[in-house]
Amino acid sequence: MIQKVVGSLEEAVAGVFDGATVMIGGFGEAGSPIELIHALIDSGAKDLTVVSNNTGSGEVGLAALIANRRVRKMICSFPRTANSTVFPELYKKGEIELELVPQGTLAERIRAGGAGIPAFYTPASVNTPLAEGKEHRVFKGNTFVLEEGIRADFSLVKAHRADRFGNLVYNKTARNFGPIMCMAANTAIVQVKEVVEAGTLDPEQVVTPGIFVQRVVEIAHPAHESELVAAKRRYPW
Amino acid sequence: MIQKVVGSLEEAVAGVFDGATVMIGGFGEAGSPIELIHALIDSGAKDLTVVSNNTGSGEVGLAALIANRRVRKMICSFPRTANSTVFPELYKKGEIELELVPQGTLAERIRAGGAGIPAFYTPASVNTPLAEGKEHRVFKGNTFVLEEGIRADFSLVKAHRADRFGNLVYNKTARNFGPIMCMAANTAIVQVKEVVEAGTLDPEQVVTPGIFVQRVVEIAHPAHESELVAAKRRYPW
Amino acid sequence: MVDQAPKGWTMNEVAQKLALDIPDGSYVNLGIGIPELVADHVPEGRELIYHTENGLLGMGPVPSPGTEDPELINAGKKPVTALPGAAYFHHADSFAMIRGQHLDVCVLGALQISGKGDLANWSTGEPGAIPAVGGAMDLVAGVKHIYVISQHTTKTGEAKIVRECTYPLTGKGVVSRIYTNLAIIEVQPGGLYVLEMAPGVTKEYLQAQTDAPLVGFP
Amino acid sequence: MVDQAPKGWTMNEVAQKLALDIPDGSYVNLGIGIPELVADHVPEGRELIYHTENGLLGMGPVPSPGTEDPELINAGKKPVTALPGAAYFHHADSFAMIRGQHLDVCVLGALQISGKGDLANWSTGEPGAIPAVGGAMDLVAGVKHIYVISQHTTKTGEAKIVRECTYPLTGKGVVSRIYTNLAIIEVQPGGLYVLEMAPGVTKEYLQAQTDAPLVGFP
Repeated sequence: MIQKVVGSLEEAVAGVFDGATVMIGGFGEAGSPIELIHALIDSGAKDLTVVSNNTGSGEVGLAALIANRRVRKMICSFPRTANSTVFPELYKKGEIELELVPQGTLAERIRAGGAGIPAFYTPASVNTPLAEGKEHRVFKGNTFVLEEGIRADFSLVKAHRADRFGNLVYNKTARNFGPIMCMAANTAIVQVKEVVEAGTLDPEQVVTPGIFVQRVVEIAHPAHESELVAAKRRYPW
Repeated sequence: MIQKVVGSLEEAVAGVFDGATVMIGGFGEAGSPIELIHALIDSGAKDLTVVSNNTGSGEVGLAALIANRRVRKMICSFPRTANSTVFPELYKKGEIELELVPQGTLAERIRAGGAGIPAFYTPASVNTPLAEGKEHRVFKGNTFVLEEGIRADFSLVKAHRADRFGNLVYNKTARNFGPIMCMAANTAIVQVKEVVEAGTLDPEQVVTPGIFVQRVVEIAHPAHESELVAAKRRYPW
Repeated sequence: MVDQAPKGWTMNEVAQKLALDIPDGSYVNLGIGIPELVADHVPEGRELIYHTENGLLGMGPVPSPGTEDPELINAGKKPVTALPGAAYFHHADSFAMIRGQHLDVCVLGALQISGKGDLANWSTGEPGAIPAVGGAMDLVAGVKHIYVISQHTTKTGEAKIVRECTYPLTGKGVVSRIYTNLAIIEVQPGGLYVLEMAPGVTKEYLQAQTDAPLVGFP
Repeated sequence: MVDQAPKGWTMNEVAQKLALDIPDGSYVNLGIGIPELVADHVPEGRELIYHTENGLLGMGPVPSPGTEDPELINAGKKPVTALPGAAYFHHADSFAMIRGQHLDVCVLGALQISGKGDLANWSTGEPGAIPAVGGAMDLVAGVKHIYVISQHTTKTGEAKIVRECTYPLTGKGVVSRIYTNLAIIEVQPGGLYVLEMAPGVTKEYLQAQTDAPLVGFP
């Protein structure tokens, strides 16, 4: 019987190796899989390349992963947000790499990785510093830049509900990068508020079909990043 | 007030011009917008380039559009199905053009057209006659072929329910090409079984957001293509 | 002439004028900050649909205190609401809307705008600064009409409308119109055409506040 | 040796052997026709998830008469059912699963298979024939393991397992295993290795029915 639900956060993040590429879902705190990130910190994995839209807030979640020196390189669109001090400080000291990618290009590169598309052309960033050194090409009179798909060894994603097959539904704008990051990872690891019986999720309403998901862990009451940041919490506690 | 629902099939297909590129949804009869196709025949538009997975059955729907000599060129993956005689006969006589595209490449080209991606690389068709004359390129040791996005002037699509904003949900495997064809058309025209009040469709469950849809027409009791074919019906009746 | 500087319109008034120029039924993306003011001024009888690139069409106003949901936010990561007829979607679909030219209008702020419609609004290019681009480059490359809303000059009085942008570009030749406290300016192939000037603003004063040449006036 | 030709396995028996080689929990796409037999032989205790490229994961058996839904069909356009835990999706997402190497096994029929695993299964290349490819080229390019199930020779006794395909290719070097009425053959870098032969089939007989050289036997 197919059973993708695992019993613990430790099992969920097992096997993340040093040097792995890890995608981490979320747009700000919405959709950020904070418990999975903390479990990844506990696992000790280091030298990671992390793909995520932002770089976290305060000293919890993604910011804590960075603060604990587990991240060699960030691939993201917006590393500078409110209450984001950990990444900027390390970056200014030259202690972490940054690959800055326009948000839509980042999303499409992730989707391409998941869809078996090695590269595609996009108009975004043409004539800007972010397109420098990249191949340019004209289609029907307009100039586009070549961008490559990204795949990850692991993705950490937060969704709303899952069944044992790994079918997922999300909550509101916490959906953001979750579905495409599940597609693009060899091992997509998902925390959900609730695991439901097979057949509970309407097949018309499944957002991420289970084929894109390898492990599910139930975290019924996930922490709110903003509350932890406001309380100046720091992980490990 | 935004009101994409129109009152008649005639209004729905108004403006389809001679020489237009028209995408037509459906995989076999599932999702085939038969009433919209018949209205397109009635409109008189000709010299069309039609993008659709198949070429229709019997002498109704897409097959009738072809039989009525409105189609100059078909772009499709499988023009030869059970009860499909109209296209093969014209093709053998050299009276209709065919661009044969692998099904996944067809879907991705349509999605790319809708997503503003002018071209992408895919592994499908490499080393086959369908890749001849196309640009090849190696990424990470594997060979891929360059394929261009397709856009349409109009798409004809069948969905299940819509609201006045054009938000859509579909029915089972009749979803197939509908969502991507709505994305890829300047004017996406959709027939639905039921128009519902704004707010009735759960925002989590909308499959095609209304931004991709320009016109909606309610056809509460659409014909079943297979029944029409079995009864040897021919359009125009 | 600078010593009797006209104040021009308030940014609220500018937002109101910009809102008047967005046709009924448009799909609109509003940048973070001043652009958000536009939503407060949609004329009676018009219905606009707001897109936020983090995955929502049909974004509604700020929720009443106590009803905020940390999983229902806008691109500025602030709580919002969803109106009847809204839809959620993932990031690749959201930017397919943008890149695929399905959005009608995007209103953005600016650091610099050139006379040819080049826009710089993401980085001052200072060494050591943390670069952050977000969705700005995708928006200017994909949305049909890019409107800039901004003070006419910087806080220290330097021109924002320049001959050539000195900051790194967000996009080249992308801006359609510029709405400032002093004037509404259209970017045309021949140059910058002034459509309207704020009360008390003269051609000479406006040009003095503008580095790029203004080639037409109302 | 041909005059005492062994019949070999029935295609049902071949399908049963193939089904045994698909691990528990696999995502599987079955081609139209003989490949569909595989679904009838999944060993007790294993759970496979069937994908049909027209937009369904979790495809179930043929519906009972009278319960067919013309909008719930498989890639062969025949009525099917959806099991608990199924999901519907659009064509681009469906082929993202295929191209993105998310499917474990695809079972296909063949016109010809070469000794290097080249597959021809969509066209005999006859002039005047209506070409039709469907999803076959995407499947062979994207699915992790391509298994062919087929009669060992054509109806007229010609070899299907050939040195070089003469029909237009579906894909080059894509086939992992060949399951026929006479043998189970693995395509390895060094050539075709026979894993198992049907009762009564000798090495000599099998090679005589096979144009490509068989380089290893059980």
